[in-house]
Amino acid sequence: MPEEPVCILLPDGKVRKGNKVPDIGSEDLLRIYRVMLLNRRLDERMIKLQRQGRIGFYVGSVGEEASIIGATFALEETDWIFPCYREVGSLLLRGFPLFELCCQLFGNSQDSLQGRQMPNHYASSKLRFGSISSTVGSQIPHATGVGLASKLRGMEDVALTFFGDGATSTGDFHAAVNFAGVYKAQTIFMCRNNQWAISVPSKAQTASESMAVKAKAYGIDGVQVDGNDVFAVYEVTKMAAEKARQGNGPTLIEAITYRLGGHTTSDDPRLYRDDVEVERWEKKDPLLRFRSYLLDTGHLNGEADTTLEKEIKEELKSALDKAEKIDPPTIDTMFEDVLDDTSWHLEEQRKELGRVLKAGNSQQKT
Amino acid sequence: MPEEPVCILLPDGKVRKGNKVPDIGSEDLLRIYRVMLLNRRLDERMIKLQRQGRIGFYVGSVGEEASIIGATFALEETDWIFPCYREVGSLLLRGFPLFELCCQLFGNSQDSLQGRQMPNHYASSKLRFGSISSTVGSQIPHATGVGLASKLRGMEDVALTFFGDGATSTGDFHAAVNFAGVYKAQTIFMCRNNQWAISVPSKAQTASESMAVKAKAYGIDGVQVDGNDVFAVYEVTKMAAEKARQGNGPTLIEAITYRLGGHTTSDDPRLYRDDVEVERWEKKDPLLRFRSYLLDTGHLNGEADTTLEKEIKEELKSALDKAEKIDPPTIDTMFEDVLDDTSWHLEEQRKELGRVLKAGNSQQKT
Amino acid sequence: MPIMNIIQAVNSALRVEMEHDDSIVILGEDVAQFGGVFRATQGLLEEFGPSRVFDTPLSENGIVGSAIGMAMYGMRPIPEIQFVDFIYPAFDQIVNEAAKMRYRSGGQFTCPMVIRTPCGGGIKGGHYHSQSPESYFIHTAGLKVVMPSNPYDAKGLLIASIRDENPVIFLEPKKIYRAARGDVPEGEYTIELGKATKIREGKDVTIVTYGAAVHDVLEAADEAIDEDQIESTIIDLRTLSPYDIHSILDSVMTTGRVIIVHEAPKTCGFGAEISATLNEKALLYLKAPILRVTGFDTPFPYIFEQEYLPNTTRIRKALRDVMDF
Amino acid sequence: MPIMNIIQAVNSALRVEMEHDDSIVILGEDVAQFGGVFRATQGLLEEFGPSRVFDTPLSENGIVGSAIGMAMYGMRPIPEIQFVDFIYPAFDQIVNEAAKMRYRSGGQFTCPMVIRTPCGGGIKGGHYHSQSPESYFIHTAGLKVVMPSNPYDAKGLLIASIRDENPVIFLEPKKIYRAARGDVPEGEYTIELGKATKIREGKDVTIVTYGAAVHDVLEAADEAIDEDQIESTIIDLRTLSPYDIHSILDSVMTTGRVIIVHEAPKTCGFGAEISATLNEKALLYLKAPILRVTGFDTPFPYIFEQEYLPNTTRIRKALRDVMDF
Ligand SMILES: Cc1ncc(C[n+]2csc(CCOP(=O)(O)OP(=O)(O)O)c2C)c(N)n1
Ligand SMILES: Cc1ncc(C[n+]2csc(CCOP(=O)(O)OP(=O)(O)O)c2C)c(N)n1
Ligand SMILES: [Mg+2]
Ligand SMILES: [Mg+2]
Repeated sequence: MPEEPVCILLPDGKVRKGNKVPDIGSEDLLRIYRVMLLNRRLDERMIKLQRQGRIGFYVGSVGEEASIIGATFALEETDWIFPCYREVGSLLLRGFPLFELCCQLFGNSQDSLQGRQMPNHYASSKLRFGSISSTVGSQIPHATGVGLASKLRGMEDVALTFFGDGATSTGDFHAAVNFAGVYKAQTIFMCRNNQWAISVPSKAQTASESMAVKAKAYGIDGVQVDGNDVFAVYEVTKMAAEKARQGNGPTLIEAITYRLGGHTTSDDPRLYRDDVEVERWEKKDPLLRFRSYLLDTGHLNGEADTTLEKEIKEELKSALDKAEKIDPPTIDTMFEDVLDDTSWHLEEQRKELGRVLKAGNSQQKT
Repeated sequence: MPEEPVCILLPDGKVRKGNKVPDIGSEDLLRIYRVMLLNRRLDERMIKLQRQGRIGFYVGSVGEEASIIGATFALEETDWIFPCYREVGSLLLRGFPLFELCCQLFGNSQDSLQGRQMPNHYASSKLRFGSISSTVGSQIPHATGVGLASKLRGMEDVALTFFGDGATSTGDFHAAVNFAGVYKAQTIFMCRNNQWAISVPSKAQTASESMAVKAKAYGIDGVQVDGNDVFAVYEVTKMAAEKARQGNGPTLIEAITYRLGGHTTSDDPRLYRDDVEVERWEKKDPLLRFRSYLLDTGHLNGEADTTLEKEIKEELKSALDKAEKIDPPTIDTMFEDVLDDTSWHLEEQRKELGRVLKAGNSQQKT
Repeated sequence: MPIMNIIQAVNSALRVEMEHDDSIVILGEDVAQFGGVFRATQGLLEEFGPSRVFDTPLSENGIVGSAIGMAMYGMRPIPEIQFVDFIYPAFDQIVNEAAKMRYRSGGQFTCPMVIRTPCGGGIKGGHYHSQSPESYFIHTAGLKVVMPSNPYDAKGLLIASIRDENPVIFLEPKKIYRAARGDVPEGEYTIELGKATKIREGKDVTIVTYGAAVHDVLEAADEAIDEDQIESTIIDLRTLSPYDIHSILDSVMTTGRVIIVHEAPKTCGFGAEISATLNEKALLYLKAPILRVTGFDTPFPYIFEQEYLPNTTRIRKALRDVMDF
Repeated sequence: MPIMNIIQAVNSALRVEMEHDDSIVILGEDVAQFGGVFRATQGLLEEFGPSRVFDTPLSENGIVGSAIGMAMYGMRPIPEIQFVDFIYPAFDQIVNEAAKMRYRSGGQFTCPMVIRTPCGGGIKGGHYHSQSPESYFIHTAGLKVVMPSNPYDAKGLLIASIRDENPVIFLEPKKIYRAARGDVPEGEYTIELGKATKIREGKDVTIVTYGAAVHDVLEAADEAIDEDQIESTIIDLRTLSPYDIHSILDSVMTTGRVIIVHEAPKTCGFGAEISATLNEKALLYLKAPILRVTGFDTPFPYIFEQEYLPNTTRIRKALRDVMDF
């Protein structure tokens, strides 16, 4: 494992001495930038919306866009992603429609989850983006399972799972990485070390030198990367994906980044951390860093950037306005998909509730 | 971590070049030997007894006596031990009466556990020997808790927990060692790597180079030791205990040893492993190794050894004969100790069963 | 007497007990510096220091497992599980270790500890911030299970739980964490575990309930008096295991009609046990079937939370049904 | 037709399904080379090779968690948990992940898999090789729970479970693994999940039971005919969730007397649910209280296993009690 975390773009957007940028065409560079920007603006907008009480809850990823989008870009579209709850950027890069995304946040009848889950708990089988559970770490073994199944079936599919620094303490992390090591599963373990698990700093999460070093406990490769450098994240993930695809086993990647915002809209980070630390990390903002690079290298100019901002603003507005008008799901959907077929007791319960709702409004004051 | 596992006594009982034996007085050397021999004979006898159907089940530790007894001898009598299910040697060294031990195996009214648990699931608060659960790995966090509590209260007590190679895959191992690393708990994690988890070889348990290297994942020291060398196990454990006592944190010790017998009396190892391997390890037998050393160095002579064998044989016989005659516990004990006080429902159930038993025999044919 | 909400009452209970018993330690995710995501342990780090109140890594089995060891060593740990929905990684440590420790060691080892954890719906928490899994723990021999419905009980029951010699699962209904307010003494007092409280006396129906549902039951019962001329006796169980069968029986023998109200899913929920026990002990007194008004047998839904919960409309319908039977 | 015991029937079911469905994989501790500690997977490694049958590290959450991923990928994993007593480290993966996957993803992801695991007492296994935790899983929406009582059902139910689109907890009563023998077809056949079977018809009492207890019930019922002149209808539920309420109701409406027999502890056990549901649906048909003959509310004891289990003496006493009421 290299002493220094892999880094290509310096905080000011200049290329680090002795490094070369991955060869990604201009179109793709702009696509990545667009999604990073969209991710940022989406988060800002939704956090406002939550404050206005128009959505119930929101989880942002401000400051972590590079680790999420860079890693996703390094995969094939057919590779599987098992997200934690902060990786909306992966969905956006894979083309998940903003409108559908807003429908999930409102939990309306066009939400493919039928309003069953909290905001941000997306799922998309079409995009091979796993179903989000709030339970920290629980998705990690699923990625091992897919990476193993793919191998057993002689397929080239790779599974990448995102999780935080806190998740490394879970029994699911331990089991998942250990199994992957034993079976050489086609899996990538992407730890977004954003330095905090709600109020617990990563130094208090474990006494290990790093998260990457934990790979040794499972006999697999571990690597640290500057998580705010989209190029470095891309390169490291790309290598890990190729290695996995060739049957050479899993990799644990530690992307060193920072949660610039609150844990969720329910959190107030000023209660447990110092603004100075936040400001230090704001200087390493992955979005600004990438923008400077694109501007310096002429892939982007100020004008184009402004237009982009305008476009995104409008896209967001129209998606939101459209989604907000949509009716909630029908109450019967509450009783569907528990099992593939409904059984007598659920049928009874559905009818019972139906009678009650007919009898009068079921709104309950608290 | 040294490349080579720590070793002082070679398989032939000679002292390894450049090493010196720990200074342990002759009396203690013989005490250790006596307990190792007793452990061996006890296992042999009980496995016979189980075949004869006189006890229901038995777990032996043949081949692993040095790792168990050497580690226990390195502790203070006031230190805590959290055993797996193979560490009867610790109990014997701490003076647990053979008679009580046999009572546990029979589950009779003199068993301090009131016949509630399977054979070998001993517990002794007096000897600070934890209560054995069959659930692999579940005792490991308890040792972290005691090592942490001792530290928080400013005490010098150390907790040592024994577990197998298979247990390193559990979420309880992961959590326990990680917590201990974070808090610098006064805890020693003693992994008896006996090469097998029932039929699963330790190489299939994890892809890590060793069990000791897993310490890196928790930022603590890890060390490998020849688990069939009672001196090496003693030295390594002693150092770990002193380090812990001084508040310098936990240690993960991997004692490399071998399960010469079946997993339990329910197991038939010939179904999954090769006699050649077993014979190779029989040459490293910890008991024979230590005996040769004692004979070579004059701490023991053939005659004394024969007397010892005779004594042990008789002790075993009389403890067994006495224990086997003792009545089972009264049926009411089944309803005690669920909570500190009995509640109405247990009281009702106790009475209900009482009535049934009066009404007639409750033996159920199957 | 100061007015407190349940959070404040819990905080007060922890403080008064920690003051006179230095074997008590509080551990969990975000409980120290942050004072808990619901602020229940706020100020305790400052008052008692980092060796009494500390954050843990993100591992519920580690939290409960190390707490068991601490309890065996003679301390009184009070682990917090941030939401009961996340207690399952610790399920083995709770049901196979803590619950069986006293029994399996013949009473040589015990683990007195209180696992505090917020439970129930009402905060739009979806699948994983709304669950009511009490039945899993009631079915497990060797545990006590407690759920208060108001600040006074919360403090008295928590102090009693801390002083209890058994592992206690202390479920805090987060929906009413702040909504339920009332007079709470500053100092120490206990409410005996295993004793229910009758919070209304009425001749027609016995309503057995606990936790946040108590408030909906009260509201429904009040409406039912005026609008349906149904008078209910309301029993707040407070302790779910072992529970107070006698209070229930006494009332059922006079009313002969029973409804049981809880948020947890119906099938194999605690209501089933109460109904089955009443069937065994009081069948001839029953004038109507025992009805259960509970959560449905689905995962806890986000959007339809209000419809899912046993709300006043459903409770009143059940009251009418047992009367009209 | 060959005679098989339950182990052989399970093995046969796995073999016939694996032959025609190559998406099936078997994983667990000691299932491959060793063929399982009860030999249920014996010979499958040899027949289907290491990519279809493989051993895992010692981690139940790893076993179930990776099986979930495999199922999402389109395979049909059949994880074995060596003893159900050790399933709790996987409890979160089962109740929060597998059980909720279909619902929470709006049906986009499913995890069809069968978690096979030996359960129940009778082999002198003490606390940790004897448990009957079915109630935990019956209380959890999104799972099916199955427990056969004989080799024919074991094979037919297991094949049906493997072909089912939902996660199934398949509980194998180890006490009768070898003791229960009978004719079992070589080839494939299924027994529909959710359907009980009436194995005796009698006018006086309805006995609802499942698993190993079925055999004790049969024996007790036979004795009761001659010695107590009590004729029982015996219903073997076979599927515990969702269970066959209709078969139970039909019988109860004719007999009016019910006893429920299971090994699991009484409080919040499955017997409570059945009793409560009968109370709701058939109160006026009941001529006597519904009695539960179950394990006691203690950890499973070693020495007093026979007294703990719902044995024939206890069953016969319950039969007399419901008749004499
Ligand atoms: C098993 C479990 N325990 C506790 C929680 C409550 N919780 C939600 S997020 C979180 C912190 C997660 O931190 P980390 O893994 O670093 O991810 P991040 O939020 O920083 O991206 C906690 C404790 C949970 N969701 N699941
Ligand atoms: C959690 C759990 N899973 C499975 C088992 C069944 N089992 C009992 S011992 C054992 C192997 C343990 O191997 P190891 O940890 O190496 O200890 P050893 O027996 O070799 O001393 C297994 C799988 C168990 N007891 N607990
Ligand atoms: Mg984090
Ligand atoms: Mg081993």
